Amino acid sequence: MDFYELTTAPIDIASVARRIVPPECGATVTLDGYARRFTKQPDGTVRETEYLVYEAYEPMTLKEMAKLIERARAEFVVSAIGIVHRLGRLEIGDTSVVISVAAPHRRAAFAACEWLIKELKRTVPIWKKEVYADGESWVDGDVAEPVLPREQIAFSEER
Amino acid sequence: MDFYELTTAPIDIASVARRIVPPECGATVTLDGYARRFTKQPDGTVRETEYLVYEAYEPMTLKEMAKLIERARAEFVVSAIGIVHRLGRLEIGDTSVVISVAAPHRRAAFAACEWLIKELKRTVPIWKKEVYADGESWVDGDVAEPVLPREQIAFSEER
Amino acid sequence: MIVRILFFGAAADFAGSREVEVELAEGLTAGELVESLKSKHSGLAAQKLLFAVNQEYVAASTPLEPGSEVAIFTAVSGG
Amino acid sequence: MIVRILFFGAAADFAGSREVEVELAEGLTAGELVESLKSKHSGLAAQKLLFAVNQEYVAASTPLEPGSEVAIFTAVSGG
Repeated sequence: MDFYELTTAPIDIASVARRIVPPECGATVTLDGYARRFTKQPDGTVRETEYLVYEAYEPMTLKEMAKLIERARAEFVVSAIGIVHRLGRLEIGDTSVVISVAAPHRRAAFAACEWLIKELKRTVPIWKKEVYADGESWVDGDVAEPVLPREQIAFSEER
Repeated sequence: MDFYELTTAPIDIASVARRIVPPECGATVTLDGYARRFTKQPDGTVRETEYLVYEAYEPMTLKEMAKLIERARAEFVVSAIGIVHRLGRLEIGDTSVVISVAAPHRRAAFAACEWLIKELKRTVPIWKKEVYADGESWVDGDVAEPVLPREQIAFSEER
Repeated sequence: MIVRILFFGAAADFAGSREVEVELAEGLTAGELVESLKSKHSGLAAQKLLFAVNQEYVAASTPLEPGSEVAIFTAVSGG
Repeated sequence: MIVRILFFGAAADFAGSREVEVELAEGLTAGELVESLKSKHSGLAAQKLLFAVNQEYVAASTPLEPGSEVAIFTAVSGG
Protein backbone atom coordinates (compact mmCIF):
# COMPACT_ATOMS: atom_id res chain seq x y z
CA MET A 1 0.00 0.00 0.00
CA ASP A 2 3.07 2.24 0.32
CA PHE A 3 4.04 4.39 -2.64
CA TYR A 4 6.79 6.80 -3.63
CA GLU A 5 6.91 8.92 -6.76
CA LEU A 6 8.61 11.77 -8.54
CA THR A 7 6.59 14.19 -10.63
CA THR A 8 7.01 17.45 -12.48
CA ALA A 9 3.29 18.24 -12.17
CA PRO A 10 1.71 20.11 -9.24
CA ILE A 11 1.02 17.82 -6.27
CA ASP A 12 -2.46 17.72 -4.78
CA ILE A 13 -1.84 16.89 -1.14
CA ALA A 14 -5.30 15.41 -0.66
CA SER A 15 -4.69 12.94 -3.47
CA VAL A 16 -1.64 11.70 -1.59
CA ALA A 17 -3.18 11.70 1.89
CA ARG A 18 -6.45 10.12 0.83
CA ARG A 19 -4.73 7.35 -1.12
CA ILE A 20 -3.91 5.75 2.23
CA VAL A 21 -6.95 5.27 4.42
CA PRO A 22 -6.59 1.75 5.84
CA PRO A 23 -9.65 0.31 7.62
CA GLU A 24 -7.74 -0.28 10.89
CA CYS A 25 -6.57 3.33 11.06
CA GLY A 26 -8.21 6.49 12.28
CA ALA A 27 -5.72 9.14 11.28
CA THR A 28 -3.27 10.13 8.60
CA VAL A 29 -0.54 12.70 9.21
CA THR A 30 0.68 14.65 6.21
CA LEU A 31 3.67 16.88 5.74
CA ASP A 32 3.26 19.45 2.97
CA GLY A 33 6.60 21.09 2.15
CA TYR A 34 6.59 24.13 -0.10
CA ALA A 35 8.74 26.87 -1.47
CA ARG A 36 9.37 29.63 1.06
CA ARG A 37 9.44 33.19 -0.26
CA PHE A 38 11.85 34.51 2.34
CA THR A 39 14.93 32.62 3.50
CA LYS A 40 17.65 33.59 5.92
CA GLN A 41 21.12 33.54 4.40
CA PRO A 42 24.25 32.32 6.21
CA ASP A 43 25.23 36.00 6.73
CA GLY A 44 21.93 36.69 8.55
CA THR A 45 20.27 38.71 5.79
CA VAL A 46 16.89 37.67 4.41
CA ARG A 47 16.64 36.97 0.72
CA GLU A 48 13.51 36.83 -1.43
CA THR A 49 13.23 33.83 -3.72
CA GLU A 50 11.43 34.20 -7.05
CA TYR A 51 11.15 30.52 -7.82
CA LEU A 52 12.88 27.21 -7.18
CA VAL A 53 14.31 24.45 -9.34
CA TYR A 54 14.55 20.91 -7.98
CA GLU A 55 16.82 18.37 -9.61
CA ALA A 56 17.19 14.70 -8.71
CA TYR A 57 19.42 11.76 -9.41
CA GLU A 58 16.23 9.97 -10.30
CA PRO A 59 17.01 6.25 -10.21
CA MET A 60 18.93 6.61 -6.94
CA THR A 61 16.19 8.83 -5.50
CA LEU A 62 13.62 6.10 -6.07
CA LYS A 63 15.92 3.51 -4.47
CA GLU A 64 16.55 5.78 -1.48
CA MET A 65 12.84 6.47 -1.07
CA ALA A 66 12.17 2.73 -1.00
CA LYS A 67 14.88 2.29 1.67
CA LEU A 68 13.45 5.19 3.64
CA ILE A 69 10.05 3.53 3.73
CA GLU A 70 11.61 0.22 4.71
CA ARG A 71 13.54 1.86 7.54
CA ALA A 72 10.45 3.75 8.73
CA ARG A 73 8.48 0.50 8.86
CA ALA A 74 11.24 -1.10 10.95
CA GLU A 75 11.14 1.82 13.37
CA PHE A 76 7.44 2.71 13.64
CA VAL A 77 4.15 0.80 13.66
CA VAL A 78 2.46 2.30 10.63
CA SER A 79 -0.04 0.98 8.11
CA ALA A 80 0.79 2.97 5.00
CA ILE A 81 3.31 5.53 3.78
CA GLY A 82 3.12 7.72 0.69
CA ILE A 83 5.88 10.02 -0.55
CA VAL A 84 5.66 12.27 -3.60
CA HIS A 85 8.40 14.75 -4.50
CA ARG A 86 8.13 17.32 -7.26
CA LEU A 87 10.99 18.19 -9.62
CA GLY A 88 11.64 21.03 -12.05
CA ARG A 89 10.52 24.63 -11.61
CA LEU A 90 8.30 25.48 -8.62
CA GLU A 91 6.67 28.79 -7.90
CA ILE A 92 6.59 30.19 -4.35
CA GLY A 93 4.02 28.31 -2.27
CA ASP A 94 3.96 25.30 -4.61
CA THR A 95 4.18 21.99 -2.82
CA SER A 96 7.60 20.39 -3.28
CA VAL A 97 7.06 17.27 -1.20
CA VAL A 98 4.18 15.46 0.45
CA ILE A 99 4.69 12.67 2.97
CA SER A 100 1.59 10.95 4.35
CA VAL A 101 1.58 8.30 7.04
CA ALA A 102 -1.42 6.33 8.29
CA ALA A 103 -1.14 4.38 11.52
CA PRO A 104 -3.43 2.65 13.98
CA HIS A 105 -2.17 5.11 16.63
CA ARG A 106 -1.69 8.72 15.73
CA ARG A 107 1.46 9.09 17.86
CA ALA A 108 3.24 6.70 15.48
CA ALA A 109 1.89 8.53 12.44
CA PHE A 110 3.24 11.88 13.69
CA ALA A 111 6.60 10.40 14.70
CA ALA A 112 7.07 8.47 11.45
CA CYS A 113 6.10 11.45 9.28
CA GLU A 114 8.54 13.74 11.09
CA TRP A 115 11.29 11.13 10.89
CA LEU A 116 10.64 10.57 7.16
CA ILE A 117 11.00 14.23 6.20
CA LYS A 118 14.17 14.56 8.31
CA GLU A 119 15.71 11.47 6.72
CA LEU A 120 14.52 12.37 3.22
CA LYS A 121 16.33 15.70 3.54
CA ARG A 122 19.48 13.89 4.64
CA THR A 123 19.64 10.93 2.28
CA VAL A 124 17.55 11.32 -0.87
CA PRO A 125 19.62 12.73 -3.76
CA ILE A 126 17.55 15.78 -4.68
CA TRP A 127 18.90 19.32 -4.87
CA LYS A 128 17.13 22.65 -4.66
CA LYS A 129 18.22 25.81 -6.43
CA GLU A 130 16.83 29.15 -5.27
CA VAL A 131 16.48 31.75 -7.99
CA TYR A 132 16.50 35.41 -6.91
CA ALA A 133 15.91 38.61 -8.87
CA ASP A 134 19.71 39.01 -9.13
CA GLY A 135 21.13 35.52 -9.14
CA GLU A 136 20.66 31.97 -8.02
CA SER A 137 22.23 29.45 -5.70
CA TRP A 138 22.10 25.78 -4.89
CA VAL A 139 20.88 25.26 -1.38
CA ASP A 140 23.29 23.49 0.93
CA GLY A 141 21.78 20.49 2.66
CA ASP A 142 21.36 20.53 6.42
CA VAL A 143 23.76 17.66 6.93
CA ALA A 144 26.88 17.21 4.87
CA GLU A 145 27.97 13.94 6.46
CA PRO A 146 28.36 11.02 4.10
CA VAL A 147 25.52 8.54 4.36
CA LEU A 148 26.76 5.00 4.12
CA PRO A 149 24.60 2.02 3.33
CA ARG A 150 25.80 0.13 6.39
CA GLU A 151 24.40 2.88 8.57
CA GLN A 152 21.05 2.62 6.85
CA ILE A 153 20.86 -1.13 6.77
CA ALA A 154 22.08 -1.57 10.35
CA PHE A 155 19.33 0.79 11.41
CA SER A 156 16.56 -1.46 10.20
CA GLU A 157 18.25 -4.79 10.80
CA GLU A 158 18.92 -4.17 14.45
CA ARG A 159 15.20 -4.08 15.18
CA MET B 1 -5.01 33.85 9.49
CA ASP B 2 -6.22 31.11 11.84
CA PHE B 3 -9.63 29.57 11.24
CA TYR B 4 -11.96 27.05 12.83
CA GLU B 5 -15.21 25.76 11.42
CA LEU B 6 -17.93 23.15 11.70
CA THR B 7 -19.48 21.68 8.59
CA THR B 8 -21.88 18.92 7.60
CA ALA B 9 -20.34 18.70 4.12
CA PRO B 10 -17.39 16.48 3.19
CA ILE B 11 -14.04 18.07 4.08
CA ASP B 12 -11.35 18.37 1.43
CA ILE B 13 -8.12 18.21 3.39
CA ALA B 14 -6.15 20.08 0.74
CA SER B 15 -8.55 23.01 0.96
CA VAL B 16 -7.77 23.26 4.67
CA ALA B 17 -4.01 22.67 4.41
CA ARG B 18 -3.49 24.99 1.44
CA ARG B 19 -5.45 27.81 3.02
CA ILE B 20 -2.43 28.41 5.27
CA VAL B 21 0.78 28.86 3.35
CA PRO B 22 2.54 31.82 4.98
CA PRO B 23 5.52 33.28 3.11
CA GLU B 24 7.90 32.74 6.07
CA CYS B 25 7.01 29.07 6.33
CA GLY B 26 8.22 26.02 4.49
CA ALA B 27 5.96 23.31 5.81
CA THR B 28 2.43 22.59 6.93
CA VAL B 29 1.55 19.53 9.00
CA THR B 30 -1.98 18.19 8.65
CA LEU B 31 -3.88 15.65 10.70
CA ASP B 32 -6.68 13.95 8.80
CA GLY B 33 -8.95 12.02 11.18
CA TYR B 34 -11.49 9.65 9.72
CA ALA B 35 -13.99 7.00 10.59
CA ARG B 36 -12.38 3.66 11.32
CA ARG B 37 -14.20 0.55 10.11
CA PHE B 38 -12.92 -1.76 12.84
CA THR B 39 -12.68 -0.73 16.49
CA LYS B 40 -11.62 -2.69 19.51
CA GLN B 41 -14.28 -2.85 22.19
CA PRO B 42 -13.55 -2.65 25.94
CA ASP B 43 -14.05 -6.44 26.11
CA GLY B 44 -11.31 -7.01 23.52
CA THR B 45 -13.55 -8.00 20.62
CA VAL B 46 -13.40 -6.10 17.35
CA ARG B 47 -16.57 -4.49 16.09
CA GLU B 48 -17.37 -3.32 12.57
CA THR B 49 -18.85 0.15 12.28
CA GLU B 50 -21.31 0.88 9.45
CA TYR B 51 -21.30 4.62 9.82
CA LEU B 52 -20.81 7.38 12.39
CA VAL B 53 -22.87 10.30 13.63
CA TYR B 54 -21.13 13.31 15.14
CA GLU B 55 -23.06 15.78 17.27
CA ALA B 56 -21.75 19.02 18.77
CA TYR B 57 -22.74 21.65 21.27
CA GLU B 58 -22.08 24.07 18.49
CA PRO B 59 -21.67 27.50 20.12
CA MET B 60 -19.46 26.05 22.87
CA THR B 61 -17.49 24.03 20.31
CA LEU B 62 -16.60 27.19 18.42
CA LYS B 63 -15.57 28.92 21.66
CA GLU B 64 -13.45 25.92 22.70
CA MET B 65 -11.81 25.77 19.27
CA ALA B 66 -10.89 29.45 19.58
CA LYS B 67 -9.38 28.80 23.04
CA LEU B 68 -7.52 25.79 21.71
CA ILE B 69 -5.88 27.90 19.02
CA GLU B 70 -5.02 30.60 21.55
CA ARG B 71 -3.43 28.04 23.86
CA ALA B 72 -1.50 26.45 20.99
CA ARG B 73 -0.13 29.84 20.01
CA ALA B 74 1.02 30.42 23.59
CA GLU B 75 2.77 27.06 23.61
CA PHE B 76 4.27 26.75 20.11
CA VAL B 77 5.82 29.11 17.57
CA VAL B 78 3.43 28.68 14.68
CA SER B 79 2.28 30.94 11.88
CA ALA B 80 -1.20 29.65 11.14
CA ILE B 81 -3.66 27.07 12.41
CA GLY B 82 -6.78 25.75 10.70
CA ILE B 83 -9.32 23.38 12.27
CA VAL B 84 -12.41 21.98 10.51
CA HIS B 85 -14.65 19.37 12.14
CA ARG B 86 -17.49 17.62 10.37
CA LEU B 87 -20.86 16.89 11.99
CA GLY B 88 -23.80 14.64 11.12
CA ARG B 89 -23.57 11.28 9.40
CA LEU B 90 -20.17 10.11 8.14
CA GLU B 91 -19.42 7.02 6.11
CA ILE B 92 -16.38 4.86 6.87
CA GLY B 93 -13.22 6.57 5.66
CA ASP B 94 -14.84 10.02 5.54
CA THR B 95 -12.73 12.74 7.11
CA SER B 96 -14.16 13.83 10.47
CA VAL B 97 -11.55 16.40 11.40
CA VAL B 98 -8.68 18.22 9.75
CA ILE B 99 -6.09 20.20 11.71
CA SER B 100 -3.40 22.03 9.75
CA VAL B 101 -0.50 23.92 11.26
CA ALA B 102 2.07 26.00 9.40
CA ALA B 103 5.23 27.06 11.21
CA PRO B 104 8.63 28.50 10.33
CA HIS B 105 10.19 25.32 11.77
CA ARG B 106 8.58 21.99 11.05
CA ARG B 107 9.31 20.62 14.54
CA ALA B 108 6.86 23.18 15.95
CA ALA B 109 4.27 22.38 13.28
CA PHE B 110 4.38 18.65 14.13
CA ALA B 111 4.29 19.28 17.88
CA ALA B 112 1.45 21.81 17.69
CA CYS B 113 -0.66 19.65 15.38
CA GLU B 114 -0.28 16.63 17.66
CA TRP B 115 -1.08 18.73 20.72
CA LEU B 116 -4.14 20.24 19.03
CA ILE B 117 -5.75 16.91 18.17
CA LYS B 118 -5.06 15.59 21.68
CA GLU B 119 -6.59 18.67 23.30
CA LEU B 120 -9.49 18.83 20.84
CA LYS B 121 -10.41 15.28 21.80
CA ARG B 122 -10.28 16.24 25.47
CA THR B 123 -12.01 19.63 25.53
CA VAL B 124 -14.18 20.33 22.49
CA PRO B 125 -17.83 19.32 23.09
CA ILE B 126 -18.39 16.96 20.17
CA TRP B 127 -19.65 13.39 20.51
CA LYS B 128 -19.34 10.44 18.18
CA LYS B 129 -21.89 7.66 17.84
CA GLU B 130 -20.86 4.40 16.16
CA VAL B 131 -23.64 2.62 14.33
CA TYR B 132 -23.26 -1.15 13.84
CA ALA B 133 -25.36 -3.65 11.92
CA ASP B 134 -27.05 -4.60 15.19
CA GLY B 135 -27.05 -1.46 17.29
CA GLU B 136 -25.25 1.74 18.08
CA SER B 137 -23.29 3.33 20.90
CA TRP B 138 -21.93 6.70 21.90
CA VAL B 139 -18.15 6.54 22.07
CA ASP B 140 -16.64 7.31 25.44
CA GLY B 141 -14.03 10.02 25.35
CA ASP B 142 -10.43 9.17 26.15
CA VAL B 143 -10.36 11.38 29.20
CA ALA B 144 -13.31 11.73 31.53
CA GLU B 145 -11.73 14.30 33.82
CA PRO B 146 -13.57 17.61 34.12
CA VAL B 147 -11.91 20.39 32.18
CA LEU B 148 -11.97 23.64 34.09
CA PRO B 149 -11.37 27.03 32.56
CA ARG B 150 -8.69 27.86 35.13
CA GLU B 151 -6.68 24.93 33.92
CA GLN B 152 -6.93 26.14 30.35
CA ILE B 153 -6.23 29.77 31.08
CA ALA B 154 -3.35 29.08 33.45
CA PHE B 155 -1.80 27.03 30.72
CA SER B 156 -1.50 29.93 28.32
CA GLU B 157 -0.96 32.67 30.91
CA GLU B 158 2.04 31.03 32.45
CA ARG B 159 3.95 31.47 29.24
CA MET C 1 -35.06 30.97 39.05
CA ILE C 2 -35.40 29.39 35.64
CA VAL C 3 -32.43 27.75 33.91
CA ARG C 4 -32.20 25.93 30.63
CA ILE C 5 -30.57 22.48 30.63
CA LEU C 6 -29.13 20.95 27.47
CA PHE C 7 -28.13 17.28 27.24
CA PHE C 8 -25.72 15.94 24.63
CA GLY C 9 -24.54 12.56 23.41
CA ALA C 10 -25.20 9.63 25.74
CA ALA C 11 -26.44 12.04 28.42
CA ALA C 12 -29.40 13.03 26.21
CA ASP C 13 -30.36 9.34 25.83
CA PHE C 14 -30.15 8.81 29.61
CA ALA C 15 -32.05 11.98 30.43
CA GLY C 16 -34.69 11.19 27.81
CA SER C 17 -34.57 14.73 26.44
CA ARG C 18 -32.19 17.13 24.78
CA GLU C 19 -33.39 20.36 26.35
CA VAL C 20 -35.53 21.29 29.38
CA GLU C 21 -36.30 24.45 31.30
CA VAL C 22 -36.47 23.99 35.06
CA GLU C 23 -37.33 26.12 38.08
CA LEU C 24 -34.52 25.93 40.64
CA ALA C 25 -33.82 27.39 44.08
CA GLU C 26 -31.72 30.57 43.91
CA GLY C 27 -28.02 29.98 44.48
CA LEU C 28 -28.01 26.31 43.48
CA THR C 29 -24.59 25.35 42.17
CA ALA C 30 -23.79 23.57 38.92
CA GLY C 31 -22.57 20.55 40.86
CA GLU C 32 -25.76 20.40 42.93
CA LEU C 33 -27.89 20.50 39.79
CA VAL C 34 -25.88 17.63 38.28
CA GLU C 35 -26.33 15.58 41.47
CA SER C 36 -30.07 16.23 41.52
CA LEU C 37 -30.34 15.16 37.85
CA LYS C 38 -28.42 11.98 38.62
CA SER C 39 -30.86 11.12 41.41
CA LYS C 40 -33.77 11.74 39.03
CA HIS C 41 -32.43 9.81 36.01
CA SER C 42 -30.92 6.49 37.02
CA GLY C 43 -29.12 6.18 33.67
CA LEU C 44 -27.23 9.40 34.35
CA ALA C 45 -26.21 8.26 37.83
CA ALA C 46 -23.72 5.73 36.52
CA GLN C 47 -22.09 8.22 34.19
CA LYS C 48 -19.11 10.44 34.72
CA LEU C 49 -20.71 13.71 33.65
CA LEU C 50 -19.13 16.92 32.48
CA PHE C 51 -20.97 20.20 32.52
CA ALA C 52 -20.73 23.74 31.24
CA VAL C 53 -22.54 26.93 32.17
CA ASN C 54 -23.13 29.49 29.45
CA GLN C 55 -20.86 27.51 27.12
CA GLU C 56 -17.86 27.44 29.46
CA TYR C 57 -16.55 24.61 31.60
CA VAL C 58 -17.02 25.62 35.25
CA ALA C 59 -16.20 24.23 38.68
CA ALA C 60 -18.94 22.28 40.49
CA SER C 61 -19.13 25.05 43.09
CA THR C 62 -20.20 27.70 40.54
CA PRO C 63 -23.64 29.10 41.47
CA LEU C 64 -26.21 29.14 38.70
CA GLU C 65 -28.03 32.35 37.81
CA PRO C 66 -31.46 33.04 36.35
CA GLY C 67 -31.35 32.31 32.65
CA SER C 68 -28.16 30.22 32.85
CA GLU C 69 -27.67 27.73 30.04
CA VAL C 70 -26.38 24.54 31.62
CA ALA C 71 -25.04 21.77 29.39
CA ILE C 72 -24.63 18.22 30.72
CA PHE C 73 -22.69 15.59 28.84
CA THR C 74 -20.45 12.56 29.01
CA ALA C 75 -16.75 12.73 28.09
CA VAL C 76 -16.38 14.34 24.70
CA SER C 77 -15.39 12.09 21.79
CA GLY C 78 -14.81 14.34 18.79
CA GLY C 79 -11.82 14.17 16.50
CA MET D 1 38.74 0.57 -17.01
CA ILE D 2 36.00 2.95 -18.09
CA VAL D 3 33.57 4.45 -15.55
CA ARG D 4 30.77 6.95 -15.99
CA ILE D 5 30.74 9.98 -13.66
CA LEU D 6 27.57 11.97 -13.02
CA PHE D 7 27.59 15.37 -11.31
CA PHE D 8 24.51 16.88 -9.66
CA GLY D 9 23.51 20.23 -8.19
CA ALA D 10 26.36 22.58 -7.32
CA ALA D 11 28.89 19.84 -8.14
CA ALA D 12 27.81 19.91 -11.79
CA ASP D 13 28.43 23.67 -11.93
CA PHE D 14 31.88 23.26 -10.37
CA ALA D 15 32.83 20.33 -12.58
CA GLY D 16 31.55 22.13 -15.67
CA SER D 17 29.68 19.06 -16.84
CA ARG D 18 26.88 16.75 -15.81
CA GLU D 19 28.26 13.50 -17.17
CA VAL D 20 31.63 12.22 -18.33
CA GLU D 21 33.16 8.87 -19.16
CA VAL D 22 36.75 8.43 -17.98
CA GLU D 23 39.46 5.83 -18.27
CA LEU D 24 40.81 4.94 -14.82
CA ALA D 25 43.44 2.61 -13.40
CA GLU D 26 42.03 -0.75 -12.30
CA GLY D 27 41.27 -0.92 -8.58
CA LEU D 28 40.94 2.84 -8.03
CA THR D 29 38.60 3.51 -5.10
CA ALA D 30 35.63 5.87 -5.03
CA GLY D 31 37.46 8.11 -2.55
CA GLU D 32 40.56 8.27 -4.74
CA LEU D 33 38.45 9.27 -7.75
CA VAL D 34 36.82 12.06 -5.74
CA GLU D 35 40.22 13.34 -4.62
CA SER D 36 41.54 13.32 -8.18
CA LEU D 37 38.46 15.24 -9.37
CA LYS D 38 38.99 17.81 -6.60
CA SER D 39 42.57 18.37 -7.72
CA LYS D 40 41.36 18.83 -11.31
CA HIS D 41 38.42 21.19 -10.60
CA SER D 42 39.34 23.86 -8.07
CA GLY D 43 35.64 24.63 -7.45
CA LEU D 44 35.04 21.09 -6.28
CA ALA D 45 38.07 21.18 -3.96
CA ALA D 46 36.32 23.50 -1.50
CA GLN D 47 33.16 21.40 -1.36
CA LYS D 48 32.17 18.68 1.01
CA LEU D 49 31.28 16.06 -1.57
CA LEU D 50 29.10 13.00 -1.29
CA PHE D 51 29.28 10.15 -3.75
CA ALA D 52 27.45 7.04 -4.78
CA VAL D 53 28.45 4.06 -6.89
CA ASN D 54 25.77 2.35 -8.94
CA GLN D 55 23.11 4.40 -7.16
CA GLU D 56 24.15 3.44 -3.64
CA TYR D 57 26.08 5.43 -1.06
CA VAL D 58 29.42 3.68 -0.54
CA ALA D 59 32.49 4.04 1.66
CA ALA D 60 35.49 5.91 0.22
CA SER D 61 37.47 2.66 0.25
CA THR D 62 35.10 0.94 -2.19
CA PRO D 63 37.01 -0.08 -5.36
CA LEU D 64 35.43 0.97 -8.65
CA GLU D 65 34.79 -1.60 -11.34
CA PRO D 66 34.60 -1.36 -15.12
CA GLY D 67 31.28 0.22 -16.05
CA SER D 68 30.62 1.66 -12.59
CA GLU D 69 28.27 4.63 -12.47
CA VAL D 70 29.76 7.10 -9.99
CA ALA D 71 27.68 10.07 -8.87
CA ILE D 72 29.31 13.07 -7.20
CA PHE D 73 27.29 15.74 -5.43
CA THR D 74 27.12 18.22 -2.59
CA ALA D 75 24.87 17.67 0.44
CA VAL D 76 21.36 16.88 -0.72
CA SER D 77 18.68 19.56 -0.24
CA GLY D 78 15.37 18.03 -1.24
CA GLY D 79 12.18 18.26 0.77
